[in-house]
Amino acid sequence: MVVTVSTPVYEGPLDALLHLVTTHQLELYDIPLGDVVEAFLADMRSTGTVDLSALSEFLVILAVLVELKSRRLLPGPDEVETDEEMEGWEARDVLLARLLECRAYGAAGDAFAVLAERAAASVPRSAGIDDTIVVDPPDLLEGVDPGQVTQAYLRATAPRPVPVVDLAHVTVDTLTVAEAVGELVAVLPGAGRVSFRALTTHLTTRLEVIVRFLAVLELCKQGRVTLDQGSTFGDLEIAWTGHAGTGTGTGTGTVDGDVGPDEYEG
Amino acid sequence: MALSDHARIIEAILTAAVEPVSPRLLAELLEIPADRVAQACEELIRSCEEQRRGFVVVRIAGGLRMQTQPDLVSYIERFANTGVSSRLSSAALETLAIVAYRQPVSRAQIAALRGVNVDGVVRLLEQRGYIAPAGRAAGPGQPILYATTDAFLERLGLDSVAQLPPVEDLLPGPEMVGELEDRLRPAPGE
Amino acid sequence: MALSDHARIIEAILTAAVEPVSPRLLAELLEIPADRVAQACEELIRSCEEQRRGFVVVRIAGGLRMQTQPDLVSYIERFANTGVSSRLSSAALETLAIVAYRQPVSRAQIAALRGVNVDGVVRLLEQRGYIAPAGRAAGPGQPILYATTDAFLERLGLDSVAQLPPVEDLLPGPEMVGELEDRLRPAPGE
Repeated sequence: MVVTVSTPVYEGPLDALLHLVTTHQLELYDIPLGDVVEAFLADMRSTGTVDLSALSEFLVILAVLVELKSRRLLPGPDEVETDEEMEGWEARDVLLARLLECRAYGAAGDAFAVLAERAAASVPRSAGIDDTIVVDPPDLLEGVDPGQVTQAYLRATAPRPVPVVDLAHVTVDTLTVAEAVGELVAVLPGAGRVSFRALTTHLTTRLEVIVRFLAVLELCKQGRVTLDQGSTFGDLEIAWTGHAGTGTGTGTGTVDGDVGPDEYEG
Repeated sequence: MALSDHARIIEAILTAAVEPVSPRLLAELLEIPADRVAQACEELIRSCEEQRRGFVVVRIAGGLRMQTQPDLVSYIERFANTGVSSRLSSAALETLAIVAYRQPVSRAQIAALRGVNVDGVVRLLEQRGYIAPAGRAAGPGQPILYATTDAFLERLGLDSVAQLPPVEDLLPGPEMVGELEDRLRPAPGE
Repeated sequence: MALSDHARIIEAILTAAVEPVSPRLLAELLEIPADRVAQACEELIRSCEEQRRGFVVVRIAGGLRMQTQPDLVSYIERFANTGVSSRLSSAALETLAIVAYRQPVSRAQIAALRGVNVDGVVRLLEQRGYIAPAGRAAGPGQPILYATTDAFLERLGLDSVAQLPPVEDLLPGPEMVGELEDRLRPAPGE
């Protein structure tokens, strides 16, 4: 879906709006961003559906527009300390570069879809060699062992992926904070006062430790444990208070995708 | 001279076909009467001759088939014998594995498992002597069932297919595979 | 105009082939040098176009293949009773794009670019045969590096990855990047 907007000075795809503004063909000053939002919401209401990818695209583009416009409207950065300011901009540069790169790969993905569709319009010849022709078969199975046949069978019979809603943006780690909370609720009441370090010595990956830490914070929020840290970087002491909290169901969030185990691969 | 619309559609169908295609089916697909089909086929056959194509269109087993020019048979033999490739493609190996583990099995069943048309690959495997027909299934259409051959066992250094590594524990339960198969099995009439 | 001897032999071989045939194998079978093969292939491709054949000869995954005319796809679909091959999700396509343009590339590198965990998508693409491990990176953990496969090229109808749309065309224009950058950076005198 293409996000389109309609305002007194501009009508068309939002994408193109961003392009026009950044190439000075349109003065951002003249565009009431409120109207853009209104138009988008009206458009969404009229179609009656929520397209998540369109929505996120809209958010990204609008965020850039707001950013650009606020820079046009606000006075210069004289009062801000330069160092601090530059730091912010460097981070922004990285973000910008990443945004541009993502868009390029997104565009590549679209191009691939078009290519694949075009290629699918042709069926390759597959009849093979005429039966009348004598084939003195070279051993096609040379170097193939029974194990490879088994692997091929498993590959062939693996459940075929069914087209589903794209959940790639959701981390599907098996280890959730909720599970860690459950684990701690089972361990802590009998443990008295324990240090976080002691609780996590048996864990091997950073991710597992992080999940336990989030679980401890969750329990603290629920008032079921108290936390105490003697000094900076000191050991975190955890004590079970036993107060019934709001239940373990609140901590069902998974760990954020940015700390997926893959990050530690290399 | 360029082909007429009907002749080129027939040529396209024959390019995609693995078995001879009956004129009746062609008439149905093109939505034209039988005599127009015959006419278009004539045109196609003549055009292949006149332009000295590398293939011929022949009437065989009540249908039409595209096959290589008989006078070029020596090249095709060399091609076949040097091997399309010296190893089986992964598609061919997967098909062979399905036959090995589920024999006797029909083409439709293999296609259901692999999710793609397997006619060409089955033909290749049969031609190379790794699989062979082993009876027909009961039920509509009585499709040919395939099994692996002694040559297959020999090449893998096995005494019998029972010696293939077991797969049961690695698989999603047989019910699931069966169910998938049933769901994908073409309705009677295929 | 009738086909030359070399062109018709190549056409015959492609009629019998089930996979793209490399020009090198053609040169070997015909016992002619590579440039004569290229010439004969050109002639064959042109002749199919000029005579509006029902098939086309294309260069794909490093070889030549005979396949049905794309504009006759509706007839082929009716004939083969096939649906459109299952579509890839946009997440899968984007990941595939990253592998295609940055190969060889590790999962962690893909994940860093996409900003999400890509294990599932990478597994799916590997299972479908569009990408495959192509060595390991130096450095800690020695992660597996992935590259695209011939199956990927065939699925996209490409001869080689060099035919992919150039990255420059996909990136927002340099003026735009520059502008956006200037705008976001605090100007000295602003």
